[in-house]
Amino acid sequence: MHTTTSEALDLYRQMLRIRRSEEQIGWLFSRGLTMGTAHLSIGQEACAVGVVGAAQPDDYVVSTHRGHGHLLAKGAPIAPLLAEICGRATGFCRGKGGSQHIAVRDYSFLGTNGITGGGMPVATGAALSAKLRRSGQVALSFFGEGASNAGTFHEALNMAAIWQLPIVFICENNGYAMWTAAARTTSVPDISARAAGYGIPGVTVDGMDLLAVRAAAHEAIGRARAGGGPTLLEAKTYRFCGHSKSDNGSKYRERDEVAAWRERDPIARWRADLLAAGAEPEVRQLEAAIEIEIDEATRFALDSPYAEDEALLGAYAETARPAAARTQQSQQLVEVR
Amino acid sequence: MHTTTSEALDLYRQMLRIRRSEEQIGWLFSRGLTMGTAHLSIGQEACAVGVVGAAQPDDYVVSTHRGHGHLLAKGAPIAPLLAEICGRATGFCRGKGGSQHIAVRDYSFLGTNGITGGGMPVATGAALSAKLRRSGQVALSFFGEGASNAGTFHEALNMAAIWQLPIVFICENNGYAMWTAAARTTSVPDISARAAGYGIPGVTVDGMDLLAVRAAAHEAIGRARAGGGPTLLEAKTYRFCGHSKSDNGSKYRERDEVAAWRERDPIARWRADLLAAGAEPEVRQLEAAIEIEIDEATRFALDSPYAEDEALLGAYAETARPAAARTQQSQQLVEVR
Amino acid sequence: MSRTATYRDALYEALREEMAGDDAVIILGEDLDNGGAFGVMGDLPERFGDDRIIRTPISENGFVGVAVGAAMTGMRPVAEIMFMDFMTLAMDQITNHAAKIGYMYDNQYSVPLVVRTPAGAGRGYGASHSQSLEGWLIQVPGLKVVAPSDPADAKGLLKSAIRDNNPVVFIENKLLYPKSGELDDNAAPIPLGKARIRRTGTDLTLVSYGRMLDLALDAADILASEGVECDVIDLRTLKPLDADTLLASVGRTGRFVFVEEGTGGVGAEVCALIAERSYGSLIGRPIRVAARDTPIPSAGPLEARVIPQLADIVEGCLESLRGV
Amino acid sequence: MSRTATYRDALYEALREEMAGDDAVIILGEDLDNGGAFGVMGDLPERFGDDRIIRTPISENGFVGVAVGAAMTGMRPVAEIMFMDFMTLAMDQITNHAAKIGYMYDNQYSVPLVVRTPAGAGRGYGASHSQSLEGWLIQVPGLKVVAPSDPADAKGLLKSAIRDNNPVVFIENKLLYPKSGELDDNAAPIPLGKARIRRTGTDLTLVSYGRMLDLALDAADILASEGVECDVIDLRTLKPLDADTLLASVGRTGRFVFVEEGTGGVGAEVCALIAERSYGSLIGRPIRVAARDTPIPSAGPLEARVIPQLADIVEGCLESLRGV
Ligand SMILES: Cc1ncc(C[n+]2csc(CCOP(=O)(O)OP(=O)(O)O)c2C)c(N)n1
Ligand SMILES: Cc1ncc(C[n+]2csc(CCOP(=O)(O)OP(=O)(O)O)c2C)c(N)n1
Ligand SMILES: [Mg+2]
Ligand SMILES: [Mg+2]
Repeated sequence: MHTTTSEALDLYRQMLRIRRSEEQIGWLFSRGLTMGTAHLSIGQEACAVGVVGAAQPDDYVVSTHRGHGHLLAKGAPIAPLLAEICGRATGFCRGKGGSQHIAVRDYSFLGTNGITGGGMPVATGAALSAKLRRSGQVALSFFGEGASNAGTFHEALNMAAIWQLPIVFICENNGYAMWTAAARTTSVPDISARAAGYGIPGVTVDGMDLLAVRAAAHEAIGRARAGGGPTLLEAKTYRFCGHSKSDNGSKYRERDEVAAWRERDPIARWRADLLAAGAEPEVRQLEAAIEIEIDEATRFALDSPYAEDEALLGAYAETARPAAARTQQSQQLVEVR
Repeated sequence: MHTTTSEALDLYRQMLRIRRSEEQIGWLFSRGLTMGTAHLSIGQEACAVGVVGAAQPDDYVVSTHRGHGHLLAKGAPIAPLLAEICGRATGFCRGKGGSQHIAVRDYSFLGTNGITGGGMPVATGAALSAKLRRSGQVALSFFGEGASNAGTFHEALNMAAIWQLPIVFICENNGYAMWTAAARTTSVPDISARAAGYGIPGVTVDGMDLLAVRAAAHEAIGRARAGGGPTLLEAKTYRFCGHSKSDNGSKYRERDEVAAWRERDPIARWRADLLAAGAEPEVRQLEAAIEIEIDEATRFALDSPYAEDEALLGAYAETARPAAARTQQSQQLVEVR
Repeated sequence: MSRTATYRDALYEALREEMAGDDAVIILGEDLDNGGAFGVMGDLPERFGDDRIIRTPISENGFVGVAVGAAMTGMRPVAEIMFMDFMTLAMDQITNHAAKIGYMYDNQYSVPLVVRTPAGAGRGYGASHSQSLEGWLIQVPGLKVVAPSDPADAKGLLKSAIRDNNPVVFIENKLLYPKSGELDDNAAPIPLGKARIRRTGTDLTLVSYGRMLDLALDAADILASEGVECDVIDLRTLKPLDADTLLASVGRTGRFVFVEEGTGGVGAEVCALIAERSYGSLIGRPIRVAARDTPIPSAGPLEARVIPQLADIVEGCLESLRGV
Repeated sequence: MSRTATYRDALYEALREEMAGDDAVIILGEDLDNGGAFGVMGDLPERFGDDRIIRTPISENGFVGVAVGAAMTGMRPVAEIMFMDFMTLAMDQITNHAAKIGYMYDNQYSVPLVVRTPAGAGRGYGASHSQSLEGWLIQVPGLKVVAPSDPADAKGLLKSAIRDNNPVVFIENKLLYPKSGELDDNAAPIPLGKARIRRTGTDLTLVSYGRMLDLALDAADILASEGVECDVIDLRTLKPLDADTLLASVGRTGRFVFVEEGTGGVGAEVCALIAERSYGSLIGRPIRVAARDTPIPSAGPLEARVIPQLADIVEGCLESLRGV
């Protein structure tokens, strides 16, 4: 797929925005300003931007514990994300969710998810709903290679296949689940090989290559929207950082391995290409803009209060579905019987 | 694989013994003499006899809700089976288990199982145990094609594959899960295709052909015992009866379909071959013997009392593991620290 | 007009009417044809077609999760788990997803999901097909739990459960399906969270729900012949509890007996509620009549000694009357 | 000889000693290297090797089922579920397999399995990583449930759990791992099913377990300065309950307060037990101090208003003393 310079700049902006936001989350964590832990996707940005960039704004995204990038790729603002991770009332979920439990309805973002593999059935349900409502939406279900060993993966892919749902299952295979190498717990080197068990297309792409990811996602999403059913899309990628903030990722990965992958940093390479294309001024300009957005977002988050007790209410959704809309029809039905 | 006449007679005896026992269970049910429901494997006998016949007596069998045949193929007596299904104190589990919860330790039979798919992880654990204990045992995990859509299937096969366990997963694909045709809920026509998702061999055989099943099982069991890891063995078969005693199997299956499969009845065909081979006297003799065993088993079951209250005790296993065996070792350990 | 119908048919009618009334209502479950496992589906598959009656694979956690995702995005799914025992497989999607999504995502999404499931013993199905696990569910914040005891409640409560915007686990009882009772075609849906006083008396408050409710009523009859008058309360909704009705009754009678088919978890919560909030009005020790703390055996005679029987309930009431 | 060690180290020692003492003891779980998720594994992987420290995929129901099969066939597995919240995925293997196999197969097989899991909130992990679900487990016939509150108990109870022939769910608390306390190298394993009286008083019986036990002791100190003397009981084993110790204490004090981190299920059972069996000796209403009935929020200030704090316990005790 070809890209114009302005498009290339925007893609760079999206990836960098994720990278810098997560670096900032790391900084906030190190200062003890965040709640709980946080799982960063530093190094994996091309997956989020490549896939989401090939989708429509109202396509659903169901994310994982490592989901900040997926949300930002959807176009969500950084400030309420940082605020949420810092537990503030101005966060996307008023601080009730935290990093692993963030949904943003305005962006059809059905949530980061603390249960590994838990999102795949939910995404399948969103796809079923889209199909039944003929809304034309596609569901994008992100997960890691570790999650591909969970029963939910199997159950979700089988259902999506038999119902030919508009969904793309995106496996971000970063080679590790926490500190366990994939080969140790995963019986196939390529997760895409599992597509054969469901009679659906399985594709593996270089997750460090933005355009390759985007092209594969474009095809899978197009097929899904056209009624062609699900695709299992695997992106081989790597997290430069540790699993979570309590891990720096060095104990179980060889220096050289990390270094070799860093060589392939999608952001650095993309930036170099832009500079080579003579876009340095625009690059510097957007980089400066991102720094400003991050500074403002940080100040916004840290200046925000924590939610009041009132936020604790609402374990139950208050209103029941209005009977009005339906009475007449069911009235008729009751009569005919 | 070739068989001598005496071996052929024995195989016939085993299949017929299962068939007649289950017909008797059906009769007992129709008389209201059984507890709960019962799932018969009439038509599928070649799977049980073919697979178990290729195994060693101490190889583990983990069965399903449709497991009477697997147990009898292990060589278990009919009387305590009927007694168990009739809820009597002389049953294999004193009437506490019932048809779907029968284990028989003397035959390394780890149990019929009321949870569809529930047995696969358990069988995988038995295989892990056999490997760790270097016992040379193989675990045989039976399940239906419907169970192959359960998360447990995926999790169990993946673990068996990464640990290269001595286990054979036997899918008795009878085309239906209760009254739902496999195509409706299962994304692949051949369950064996799912082996690709775990990097293990997947084989499909004609489940109505005793020798074909036995040959495939022989190879898979041999590989497992030799350290070659798991195999997914699919036997295409059919139940001539309904799913359970509350279903006669006619509402959702075409007459012709049932008739066509009945044409391929493994027992009738095997009997015809024996007669053609001039073994009619032996055939009649063993048939008579089976009738006697069934009559006696029935009388035994119905003459047996129900268990006394005392049977209700034992929700907890009484004894803890004797410390003796271990004290010295751990004593040393405590000292060295 | 009023007519008699079975518990099974009442459930069928509630599903049919709610599906007819709202295209967002869909049903997901295993083996929904031929009436489904217990005959509740009737002709719904023919009536509403494959887009709304969705046959699932044997994937309990998976299809409940599918129902959660559909509920978040505009549908009102009714998922059926064939036996409550299999709900053990779906507890992650029920507890960590359905029940939490509204609150933890700050109510940006609601999960208008009903999970129907048959519970209870009495048919000799054995340990894996006879449990009553509602004691777990009432401990899950965000869930509602309903368990009707007769056809009218079955229909009225299921309609309300489907219209509710919260995840509701709707517990049916295998032995109640053939039970018949009065149905009023013009009856309004029955609000969740309201218990029902089935009989009034001044001596003792006898509380139950589901199948055990009829046994409680029988026990009350027997006790009446002994001159003991019971308030008999049908909880109907196990979560949230109708504390007012319970406390008011115990306030009048001073004696409390709870009957359930499970191993005692629901009774424990109600008993604790009453002990905490109406302690002063108790004049005798509260009594729980529940299943023995063992798996449920298959053999009828054994099963009958594990699951509460009428005699156990009468004995429990007499015990309560003997006082401290 | 006696020395100080952390709760984490005490657990590590129990595992190391039991593994050294019996080759049948193996450990299964996710990410057991680098100390495991909470540092309990230490050098066990290097010490005992891959045959006995088995790294599992992210397959909670699957690997618990594997542990069940191994336990039936001669091994004594210790399975680790990284956060108790994920036990929701394994409830089928725990409830329908591990807990029932002994009884329903008429004790031909036993299931000497321990499932270890960290529970509890207080770290801002949010709704899916902070739950205390033991209220479910005590309702499962055939299971034993243990929850130690300090290093000595952690070691002694884990050793007994591993030697027990029944499935035992062993509940650790995330915030207790760094807690240190006295360990006696010659201490015998601590029998399951025995509560421990941590402080004696005549005015009130304060019962808790796990992390809340320390808060209960702090509350007792505060109350003592007010002239109120509490019996403080650490349940240690949640199933089977040590009814004798509980009833004896309430028999002496007449007042009962239960503190737990979960939403109240364990307290409900204990409260019901006491109301049923020691009703006569109660002189004030029993009180449960438990979590709010909502999912657990991530933000610290919110989390602290959902999970019981010291002040809530003191208040609960004062409430109990105010009497009826
Ligand atoms: C059901 C469940 N089991 C275990 C965990 C703990 N856990 C959190 S992330 C993770 C690893 C996930 O690996 P993968 O799916 O490859 O995603 P990655 O972290 O590599 O992005 C684990 C085991 C969890 N959150 N949920
Ligand atoms: C977890 C679970 N879900 C559903 C059921 C109900 N059920 C019993 S047997 C069965 C069909 C199983 O089909 P299959 O695996 O093909 O085995 P078959 O009955 O054809 O031998 C179902 C759905 C169950 N027992 N357990
Ligand atoms: Mg990974
Ligand atoms: Mg089948």
